[in-house]
Amino acid sequence: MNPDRKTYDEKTAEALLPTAEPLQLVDARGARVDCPGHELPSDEQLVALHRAMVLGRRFDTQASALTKQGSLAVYPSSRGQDACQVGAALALGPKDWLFPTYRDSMALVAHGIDPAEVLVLLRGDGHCGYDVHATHTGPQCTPLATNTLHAVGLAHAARLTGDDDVAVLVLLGDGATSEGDTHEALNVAAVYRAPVVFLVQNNGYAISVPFSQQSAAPTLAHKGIGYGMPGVLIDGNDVAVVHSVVTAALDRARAGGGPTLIEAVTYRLEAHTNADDATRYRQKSEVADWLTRDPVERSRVHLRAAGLLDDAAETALQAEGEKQAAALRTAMQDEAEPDPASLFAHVYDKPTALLDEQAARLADELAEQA
Amino acid sequence: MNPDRKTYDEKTAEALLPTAEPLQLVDARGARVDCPGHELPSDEQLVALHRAMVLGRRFDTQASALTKQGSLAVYPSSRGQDACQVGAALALGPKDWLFPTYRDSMALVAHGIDPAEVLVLLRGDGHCGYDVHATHTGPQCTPLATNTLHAVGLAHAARLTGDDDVAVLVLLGDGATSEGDTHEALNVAAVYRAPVVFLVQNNGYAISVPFSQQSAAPTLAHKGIGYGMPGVLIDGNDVAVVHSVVTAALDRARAGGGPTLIEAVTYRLEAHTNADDATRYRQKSEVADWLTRDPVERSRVHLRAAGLLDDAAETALQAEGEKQAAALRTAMQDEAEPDPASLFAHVYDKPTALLDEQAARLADELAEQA
Amino acid sequence: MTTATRTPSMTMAQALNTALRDALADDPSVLVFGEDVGPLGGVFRVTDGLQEQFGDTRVFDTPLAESAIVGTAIGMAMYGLRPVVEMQFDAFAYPAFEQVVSHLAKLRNRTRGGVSLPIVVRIPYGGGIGGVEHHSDSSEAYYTATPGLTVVSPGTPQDAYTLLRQAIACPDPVIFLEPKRRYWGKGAVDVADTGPGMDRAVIRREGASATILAYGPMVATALEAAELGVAEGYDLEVVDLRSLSPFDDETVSASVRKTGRAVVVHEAASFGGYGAEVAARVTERCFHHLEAPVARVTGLDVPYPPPKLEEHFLPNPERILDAVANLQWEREDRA
Amino acid sequence: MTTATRTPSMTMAQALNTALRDALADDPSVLVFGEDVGPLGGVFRVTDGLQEQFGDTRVFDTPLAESAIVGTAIGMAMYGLRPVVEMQFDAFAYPAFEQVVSHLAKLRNRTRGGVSLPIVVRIPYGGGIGGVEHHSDSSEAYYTATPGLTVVSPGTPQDAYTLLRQAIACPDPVIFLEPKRRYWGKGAVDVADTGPGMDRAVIRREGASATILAYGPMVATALEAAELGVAEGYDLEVVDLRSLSPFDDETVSASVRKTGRAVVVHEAASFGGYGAEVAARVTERCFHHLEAPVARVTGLDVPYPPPKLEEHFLPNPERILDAVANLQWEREDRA
Ligand SMILES: Cc1ncc(C[n+]2csc(CCOP(=O)(O)OP(=O)(O)O)c2C)c(N)n1
Ligand SMILES: Cc1ncc(C[n+]2csc(CCOP(=O)(O)OP(=O)(O)O)c2C)c(N)n1
Ligand SMILES: [Mg+2]
Ligand SMILES: [Mg+2]
Repeated sequence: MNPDRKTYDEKTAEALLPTAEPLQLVDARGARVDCPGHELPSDEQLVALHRAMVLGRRFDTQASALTKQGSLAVYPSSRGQDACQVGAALALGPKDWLFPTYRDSMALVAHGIDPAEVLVLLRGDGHCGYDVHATHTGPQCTPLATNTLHAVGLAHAARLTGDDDVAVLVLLGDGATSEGDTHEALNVAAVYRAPVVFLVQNNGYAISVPFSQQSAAPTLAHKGIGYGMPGVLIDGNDVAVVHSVVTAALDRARAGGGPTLIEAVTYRLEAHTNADDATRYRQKSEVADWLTRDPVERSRVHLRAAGLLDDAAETALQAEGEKQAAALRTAMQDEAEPDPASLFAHVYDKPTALLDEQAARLADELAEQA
Repeated sequence: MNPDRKTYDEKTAEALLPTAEPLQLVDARGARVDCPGHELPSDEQLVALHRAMVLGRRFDTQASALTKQGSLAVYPSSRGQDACQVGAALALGPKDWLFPTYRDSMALVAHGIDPAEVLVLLRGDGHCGYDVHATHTGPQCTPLATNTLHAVGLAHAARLTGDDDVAVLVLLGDGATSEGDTHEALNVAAVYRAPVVFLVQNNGYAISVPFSQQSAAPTLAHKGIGYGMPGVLIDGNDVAVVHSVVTAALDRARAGGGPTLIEAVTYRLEAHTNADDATRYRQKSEVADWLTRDPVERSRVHLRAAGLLDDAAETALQAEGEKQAAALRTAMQDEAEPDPASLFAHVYDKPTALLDEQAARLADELAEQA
Repeated sequence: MTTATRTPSMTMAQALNTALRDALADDPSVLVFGEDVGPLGGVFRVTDGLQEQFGDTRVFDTPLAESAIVGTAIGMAMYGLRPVVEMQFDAFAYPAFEQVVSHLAKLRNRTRGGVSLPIVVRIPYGGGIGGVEHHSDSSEAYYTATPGLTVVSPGTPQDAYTLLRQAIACPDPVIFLEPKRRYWGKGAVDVADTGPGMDRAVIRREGASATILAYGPMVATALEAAELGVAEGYDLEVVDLRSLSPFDDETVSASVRKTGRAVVVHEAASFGGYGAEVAARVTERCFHHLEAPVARVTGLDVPYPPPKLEEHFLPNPERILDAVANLQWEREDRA
Repeated sequence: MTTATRTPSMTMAQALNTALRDALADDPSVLVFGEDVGPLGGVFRVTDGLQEQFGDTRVFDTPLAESAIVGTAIGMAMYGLRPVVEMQFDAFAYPAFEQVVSHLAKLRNRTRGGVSLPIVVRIPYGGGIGGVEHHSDSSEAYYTATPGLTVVSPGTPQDAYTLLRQAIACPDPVIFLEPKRRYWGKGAVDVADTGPGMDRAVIRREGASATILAYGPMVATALEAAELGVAEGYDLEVVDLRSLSPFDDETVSASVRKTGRAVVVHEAASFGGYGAEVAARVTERCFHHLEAPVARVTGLDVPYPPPKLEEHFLPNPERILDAVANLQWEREDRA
């Protein structure tokens, strides 16, 4: 009736709505389930996904242990979200970019970033341990939801530049969806048809605040239609479906199909960080319940049943994990302190007179102390 | 599958979606149309709505004329949005609150605020000309979307206080829906089940930016489901449906049913403000097209056909409009300048020493100049 | 001061918690809300036990949206309530900046006194706790540069209690900056001690050589410097500003006129920092009493560094004493 | 300077438009976007005709979301583009504050130099145009207090051109503050004149009695005061700061040491305003050359008033000359 508004097709609009139940390819007992329109990753991919989860889990356990020993300033574990982290990271194409949060250490490791570099932020050595351009990975983002806009901007830039082999994946939590930036990012992405995929890991909590106090929506995936993009609801503990759906969304983005919002239903098995006391706000029984849906175990059962994993392979995998953990422990023993002069190095392209003054003063101070 | 997420009922969720076509009770030719679930306002209400539109339109024309003559600093006309402004304002109950924007002068006049007080902001005499508490009306809001949060807060406060006879109506434009604050307001309102109604007047433009560059959503009303609140799409040039739907939403809010998002499809017939040049970004033919859907004329035709309006009543109404316009012109001739001392009066509850100093200095300056 | 109300040893976090508890008990219009302030009791436990005691309509968790927290507080205050809201960390108050600057600070003025906003925005600020990036900003200059805001920061547990009660009672919006590194510092708290006005500075240590002007996290550091300074022959006066805006010119100017020398200390970067205002106004008022320009001892002019470098960033007693030593004691004319 | 490139009379808005046009023409990675910058050409017509000339992939309207404008610019710069974004008015940049402070200012530092953000954020600022509330804020102090940002403001059409070209070429993010009341002021613009560095102040008028320090909208006001001051017997030097951060101490200190007196002028409120930094650092560097404390002539410490009161709020030549007259010319010791 308004000649100026885009008339919309009801069918097309309805297609943007999520399914009633989260999509699954492998159920909690490790059994293959039917999921029309979504393909099970290849055997090779399934094995690779499993391997990355086992290594990711081992990395996460090691990082938690290092934190208890005082080696890290803080560590937000992603245990329980292994399938999201790994399924998403392994879906990235060679030119794609990833915009993670503080929670996504496992995804970064699965993405091929050196575990020690991943931990630079959390160890307190620097703000970002890896090379953003070389890894095509934004810094681990702490101000919630702000990374969504960076992702959209980069995706739009790629499109404007004519690089149709680039898509962008941004990770965020259920809590972050409440921030204004998430909304602005979703809206702008849809208007620009930017090649970006939003993967919300709904782990049930924003620190202590349960999802029921975060949103009254049927699901977060129901937000998609309000931006004119598909909203997809998936089982975030099924690495097969995470990988399959994220891959399809990235493909679609690269092909010019625009952005996708994916909500992966999962659970944070550990406290928010080592500094948090989760007993204040959730029942042990709830955690126990989710342990029965452990994503790594699910994948293991599925692969064993499918004949893609045997005792030897499992042993080898475990050994690989141990080796990696040992390497990480060694790396973390490096007591080298960051150079105080580095404080002034990258505030501006060239230090200002003011910074030169302060650098000289600090150098004098340190010389006196020495 | 997640025991901790609110399981949702598909049917209930679907009910949150808007209709495919904007709801109408009276079509563009003034004919009554069927609209299941929505009642035509009573004859008395229809006459009152029409009267308020005629007066509102006359007020708007007068304000535009005063601006041309230099009496107002700036005036954003709401011509064309008369049905939204009036239908919404007259839906308010005695204890309800209204949170308007700079665009909503007609709504304020219809709400019973003295036209001269409505224009204080735009004349440059003060920031807000009316008594917020006495009128239950927030100041005309310029920072887009920020008023949505005030509305939600006030609504929630009423609920916490146990005042179940209070609902809140907040007005915003299509452009404002892109701001983060709108999102945060919708989300928080739904989580708190705050008694608030969001009425988006989608007038096709945010200054020069057409709706197609503002959102890729099928309609803005499709955003409702993503927050867990009903999204209702209505014909914003049909005062009957605006009044009926807003009234129902406010009733629902007061009854504890939670918030509603309403998108009213309408059109801004004038430029953004007197300072804007709309020929830079839209065709005259588009405006001409919308003139055929004039909300005041539609109501007139409908009332005449229904026997609720005759020549005498029309003449009387016009005379009332002229009288009101003349009174406004007289009020605007008041050349009294605001008192410079008032600059310092309400920065804090009690002026600080710094402000006292500055006030004394200014008084000295003015005394010297006198 | 009665011994009955005196609790000899309370951390600053406990003092704040007690202030909130007492305010909630005394005035049914007081509300406490923010992220994780409910069952968790806040990430610093400042709201510990409050929801349990007062119920979840008076103390509640919000969705994760800071602009919404401040924006809804404004609407609630318009309805007659007195919200006390928490921003989880300094840098996470920035999403609320528009609501703070364009509404919270201005609404009384914009409505010619019609609407008052008795809202307290609590912000744990500053560094020194080994927090990763965005968890250690000293953001006071953004607020003190905004007319309409009242900005206070306690330096002791007693002031944490007293100032927070006064801030909650205040008819104007108050930005309440909590020095997070001092949350665990203990001190005597007398809940009956109403202290000087919320807008007054106090002299924490009397001295004759020079005046150290500090607030929030740096009060303890300044006092430490003063103690160390004794051995170096300085008798330093330490003024705790308490109220950053408005500024207590009377107390500060009197001290600086007495000593003739001043150092202002804060964790924030120097350029455009709050210390510039302090230096400028002290100089305006005490110019002919000053033996040397007012010195500034501040954080470095860089983004807050990672934990392992923060000791180099932050002011410390040694840097304060260095600045004191440079206050032209020989009166050579060297500019 | 060739006459070929000299356009005798251009408004500041036209000079900015020309700078954008030339930058777009010279460098394909430059993009211009924001609200209403496309077909409308911006509410001040600074982007007039640019979309027509360069197409809507290089010059485009965004949805109405300032945080998104800055946030996406950051992502675009990470991909190698050079966004020049417009905030429609000063107060409407506040929604982007978190992106500006936590990312724009810090990302180079946070990535140890790995990511540079050559982004220009254009902000029309200040008053004097009869704008209704939220359209006249002088918000510079928020940016100058943030390490990592470069903040400049032109006072003349020539500088509007030169500084904007330099800002676009700069590898660091630049907050580019456009004095909206001067958009229609005309002046000669030589597009080949590369001027001094973007970080340098310039002396707009030489004088011996006192130094007036101004920037952006107040440069013209200061020059007017200097002309009027002649009749009162003052020979005033006017320094146009141009770069608010970093600060050109060399030029400013040399001037103040020469004249022995200084007045800093800005539209923003005095308390915590940028003038405090100027006064503080000038005093630190020129203490023994100063005959009087550095004076500040500023907007009042109130929210920006409605149009009919703004003349009382804003600094004007008379207030500047009053401040000059109070610079203790008799050298009485009165503090
Ligand atoms: C803007 C902002 N506000 C507050 C915080 C403090 N904070 C850190 S993590 C967190 C909860 C985030 O929840 P969610 O988005 O669900 O992610 P999760 O931690 O569950 O992975 C909060 C409130 C922050 N980092 N940024
Ligand atoms: C936060 C903010 N950004 C930008 C502006 C400048 N501005 C004023 S009105 C307007 C367009 C608003 O469009 P819409 O919300 O559709 O309302 P309409 O004017 O059509 O009623 C813009 C961009 C503003 N007032 N506030
Ligand atoms: Mg979460
Ligand atoms: Mg509009």
